[in-house]
Amino acid sequence: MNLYEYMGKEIFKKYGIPVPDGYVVSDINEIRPYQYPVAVKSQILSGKRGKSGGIKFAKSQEDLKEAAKTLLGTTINGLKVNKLLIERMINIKKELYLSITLDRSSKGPLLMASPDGGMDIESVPDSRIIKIKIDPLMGYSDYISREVSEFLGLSGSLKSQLGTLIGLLYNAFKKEDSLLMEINPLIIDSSDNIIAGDSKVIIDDSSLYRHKQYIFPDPEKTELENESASKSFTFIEMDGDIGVIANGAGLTMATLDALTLHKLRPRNFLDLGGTDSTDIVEDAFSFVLRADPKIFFVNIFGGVTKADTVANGIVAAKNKFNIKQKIVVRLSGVHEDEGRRILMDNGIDAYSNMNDAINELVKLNGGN
Amino acid sequence: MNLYEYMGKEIFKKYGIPVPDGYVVSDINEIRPYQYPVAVKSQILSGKRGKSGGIKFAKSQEDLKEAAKTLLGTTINGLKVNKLLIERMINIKKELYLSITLDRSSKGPLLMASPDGGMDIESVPDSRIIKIKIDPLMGYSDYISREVSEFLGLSGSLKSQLGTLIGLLYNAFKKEDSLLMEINPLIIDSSDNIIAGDSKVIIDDSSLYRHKQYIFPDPEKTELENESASKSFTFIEMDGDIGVIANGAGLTMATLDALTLHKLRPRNFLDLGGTDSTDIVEDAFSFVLRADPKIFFVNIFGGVTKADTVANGIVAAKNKFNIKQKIVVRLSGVHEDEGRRILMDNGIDAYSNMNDAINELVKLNGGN
Amino acid sequence: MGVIKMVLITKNTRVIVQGMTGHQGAFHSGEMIKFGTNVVAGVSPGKSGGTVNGIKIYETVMDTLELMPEASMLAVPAPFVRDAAFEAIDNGLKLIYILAEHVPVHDTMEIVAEANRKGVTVIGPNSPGITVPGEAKIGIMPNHIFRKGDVAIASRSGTLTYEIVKAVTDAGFGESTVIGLGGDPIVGLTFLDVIKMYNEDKNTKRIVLVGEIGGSEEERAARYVKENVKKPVVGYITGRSAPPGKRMGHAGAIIERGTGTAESKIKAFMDAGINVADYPDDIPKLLK
Amino acid sequence: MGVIKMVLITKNTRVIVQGMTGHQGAFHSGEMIKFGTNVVAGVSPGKSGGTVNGIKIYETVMDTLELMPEASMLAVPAPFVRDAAFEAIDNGLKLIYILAEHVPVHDTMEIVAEANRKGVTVIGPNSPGITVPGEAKIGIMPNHIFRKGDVAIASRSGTLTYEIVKAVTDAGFGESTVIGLGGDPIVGLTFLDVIKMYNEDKNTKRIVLVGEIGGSEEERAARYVKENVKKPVVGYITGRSAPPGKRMGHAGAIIERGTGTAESKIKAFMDAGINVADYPDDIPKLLK
Repeated sequence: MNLYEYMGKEIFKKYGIPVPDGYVVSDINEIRPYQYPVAVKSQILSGKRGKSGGIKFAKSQEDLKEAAKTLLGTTINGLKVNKLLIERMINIKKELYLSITLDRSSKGPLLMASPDGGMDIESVPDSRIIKIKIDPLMGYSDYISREVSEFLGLSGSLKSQLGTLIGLLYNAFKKEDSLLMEINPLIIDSSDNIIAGDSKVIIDDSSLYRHKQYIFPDPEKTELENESASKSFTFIEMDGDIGVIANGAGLTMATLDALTLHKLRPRNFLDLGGTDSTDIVEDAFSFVLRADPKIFFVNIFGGVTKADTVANGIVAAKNKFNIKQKIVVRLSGVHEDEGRRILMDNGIDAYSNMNDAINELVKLNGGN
Repeated sequence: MNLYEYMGKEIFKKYGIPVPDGYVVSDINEIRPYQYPVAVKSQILSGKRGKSGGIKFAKSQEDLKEAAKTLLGTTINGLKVNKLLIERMINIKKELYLSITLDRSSKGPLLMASPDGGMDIESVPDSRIIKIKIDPLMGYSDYISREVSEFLGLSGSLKSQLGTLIGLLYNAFKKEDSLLMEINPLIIDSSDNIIAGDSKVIIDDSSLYRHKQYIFPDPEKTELENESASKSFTFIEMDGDIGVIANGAGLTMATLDALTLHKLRPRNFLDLGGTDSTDIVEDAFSFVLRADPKIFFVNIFGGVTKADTVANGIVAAKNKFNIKQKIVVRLSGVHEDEGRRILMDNGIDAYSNMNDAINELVKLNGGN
Repeated sequence: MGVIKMVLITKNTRVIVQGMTGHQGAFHSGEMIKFGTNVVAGVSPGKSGGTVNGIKIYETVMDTLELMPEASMLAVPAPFVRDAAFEAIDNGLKLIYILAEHVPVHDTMEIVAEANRKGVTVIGPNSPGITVPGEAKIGIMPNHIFRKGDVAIASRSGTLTYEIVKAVTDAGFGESTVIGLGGDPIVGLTFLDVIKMYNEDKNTKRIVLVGEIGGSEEERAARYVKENVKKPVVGYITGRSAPPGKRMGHAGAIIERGTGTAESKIKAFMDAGINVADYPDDIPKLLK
Repeated sequence: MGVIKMVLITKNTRVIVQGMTGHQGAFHSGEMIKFGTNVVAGVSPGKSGGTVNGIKIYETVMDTLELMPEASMLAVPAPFVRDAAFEAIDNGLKLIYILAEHVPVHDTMEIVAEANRKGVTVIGPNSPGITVPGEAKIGIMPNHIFRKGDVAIASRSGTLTYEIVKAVTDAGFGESTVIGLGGDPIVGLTFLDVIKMYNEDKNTKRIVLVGEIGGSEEERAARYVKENVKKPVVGYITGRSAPPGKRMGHAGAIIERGTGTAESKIKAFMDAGINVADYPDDIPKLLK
């Protein structure tokens, strides 16, 4: 789960990391007397909102109302602006970069910092970025901050502020089951205070059962996708026209790859998962149907999910939802013969070979 | 630092471990209306206060006042009763034993539990005690409690209560820098609630800089010993008559051993530590002098603490405090010749060999 | 005839199943026993005493120690995986297979760190397990798709692995060892660990690597193959058509620096002389 | 002539001193250099840039890595020991000596657990260190009491160790290695570890063990001596006259079950054929 800047900053505050004074509005009437100037920041999950005009500045309440009117409800980088974060302006002396993220290769947290913070951190060369692996059992200890401060060239009060801040950030990263806590820019202001200028926080979806406060519709997902979150299958919308239902993330992905290599455009990714129930197959069909595909393609390798169960689910869904689209099915694995027989009895063709099924899809799609 | 039962129970409460309802009084006037019957428990650091009459029971406020009058101010097992813990009585169904302690050989926490809790746990055979080593980096995890519950024969609600309790106790053990958290008896009451019937908690003295709330005069120490806590040397009173000043815990202990083997009785243990200052030597003399020894014995092996520094300290102390007792000195190591010269110039004999010095002490003590 | 060394498990490996009384534990342990796995005990806290598939259920892993278990299958739900894994590690088991998906990544990190410290091999989480045809399997791969042979397969997928195993078997080959590494961002065994084992395994003559987008394990394994592996290797990468995934902020970009894409992985495979299949069904043809 | 293996350190061992600009760090690193120790760097956060005893001071251990340090002396106050030790371990140093007394035991437990996991040797805390005459010393033992020889000494004390070393030297012997294990309840190296090293050390012909009341490490070492050591061993135990110490509740009694006393240790030594001295000064006589 990607969190908005303001939510990330709420977490920072909770753990004691300094953030600018500010408040959030979702309506122009929520604007209240404040100390100006302020920054007016669109709360969207996009990396380049500054360049796209998503951040404005206001010197007075009138200015602010004007800016809020312009931003609220507009679409920036394809994302609707529903909330603004209004923050007191900071006199920036220097911008640093700081993050803790999950590092797949070292299998633990990775701390990264650079003296070249700000918008273009990705183009900063590796030699200007310090990377420190943190052992998950050993955890954070102060020497790590000293290594960072030295690399950044900080000393005195700045060094001790950064030390405290990194300790708090690691604590937050661990306690909140985070995959990423990124502060870019990490600001040194004109009074030599270190403040988190922005936040990019990702919480591990698998951990949400112990962080229920982060369970809400994911703004990066479509309505259908969010609705599917309560289901046992995984559903992602795409912009093609072949509705796909497969089992296993790898096989589903391989199915999309094969379609694409044949110049067919999938409408969605739907991985049934490892269940064996006709209901779930029906449910999957109802979801894909709402995405209105041109053709259905069901690609099943029967293991725990048995081929005949899927066949029964397809037949039930076809009848229940009165599906008019052509349904191409490929069944292999456990109970495949029985599954194909069930489908044939109900007027649905079934292939045992994936390539054959895809050739049929190519034909139905008008040939390539 | 050994904590009184009531202090240990305050820690238990803070971490969520159930303890009986109760309150502490140090004066009979602090007794207030309460639900009877109650147990009246003398707050002394002694293992056998029950057998020695330190625990009484009261059915009414009159009873309680009577018991408090009897107990407060008396001496039990050599310890003065300054406080009473008054606790609502519990209907005991079963008494268990549970502790987490530091295990020197595995170099980590050791959890121990027994179904045979109560007063005589030390005579319970090892086969009735489960011992589980906890890895300090891995920490506590629930399976440990399941192993304990199975050994104790607990199931259902008792098992889950114990699981929670052990998790909390480990948390307290770690967070409070404890060397021991012992609950004996751990009570199962008639409604199948698990409650800590007693507490025995030791906090690591070396950790007190981060647990300042536990810095107070140690009731197990004499007044002089507690006063010495602010000093850089280590001072322990004993019941003999040879005042000992040595450097290094091992050498000081070896000095006491040698005296004892010669049937001399040390008045104290005083380890100067690893400093090199005449002031500290003077200070040490002033402490030992207050314990009024018959003879002083100074046993120094000069390293960081140089022999001539000690010699100067001895001379200064002798003059400053007008010490009348005989001072026998043994000096060896760094600057020993200079040290002996300084002493000789001031009329104090000094030996280079420990055995020679002790023989002199034997002679002064009237021979054996 | 000397003792033949297999990859990680043999038919003699003494296996326990934590969570054996659950739906998955009961079903898959039954399949494992049919496959020849030496399942010696089940562990299900609060449900001990009875039997499942004729195997006795114990309260704790500690209670099974007299049976000298060597490996454990964790068939417990994701929230209980950390505790079950620590129980297995602390009680001295040397191979731990984690079935569950959706294990919190911080839990996995701690399990893997602890396992490395104690010399314990972890397969998974979110993995179909390991199968050594003719010997044993620990996991959930369907029994009937295997035939003993000389093709070793390592894959980050589940169902797709079965698909490929079946294709390999149907084409007249057989498998020496098949390991599903698991689909999570952090898993115990990775391609590099497994390619080394396969390279040294006397029973393996050919190797199949089934990778997917994300991370750089395929790239690392490819470097190893290039420098050390003489056996023929066939590769397949899923996710060529995937839209760019959720980015891990700037940090993700800084770490990956262009690795992690299907293109990067396919290129790394090709550079290492690995034959790359376009479709799963093409893999058997490339095995020669 | 081949390379002679020493116990833990040689004159070539590259040593850094964490906390070198402090009073103890500056004084003892100077003494170490005089003794022949190859001190390559000092580390003092916030005080880097200058030199102490002609050795450059760095900000972090990481900064010293180009000098390929192998061992670190921690001359930092007790509250900073955990962090300094983790810094040394995380940066790959393989021997860590901890001078400070009053290190919280929970910190020591974590340091020792982490060190074991990474194959790092820890001496201390609350230890005078290690001295190998003719080679190097890491620690605070006075230089002038040593002479190169064949007596190896292990002790839980500080000053008493110097006393005994001097007595051994004055009696015409010399020392191969002297290790102060440290006086805290939990320390890194223990008697058992050290007796094994001494038993295998070609330069050691005689061994002295200086124990004290508390714990059961002397008893464990005695069992090892009985079964494995042919070299003559002399023992000394302090604390015979000590009043019973603070008891660790019932738990302490259950763990110790009678070990830990001076009597128990002396008996264990005697059972193992170790010659036990009544006074420190008697030790040289018993060395024959």
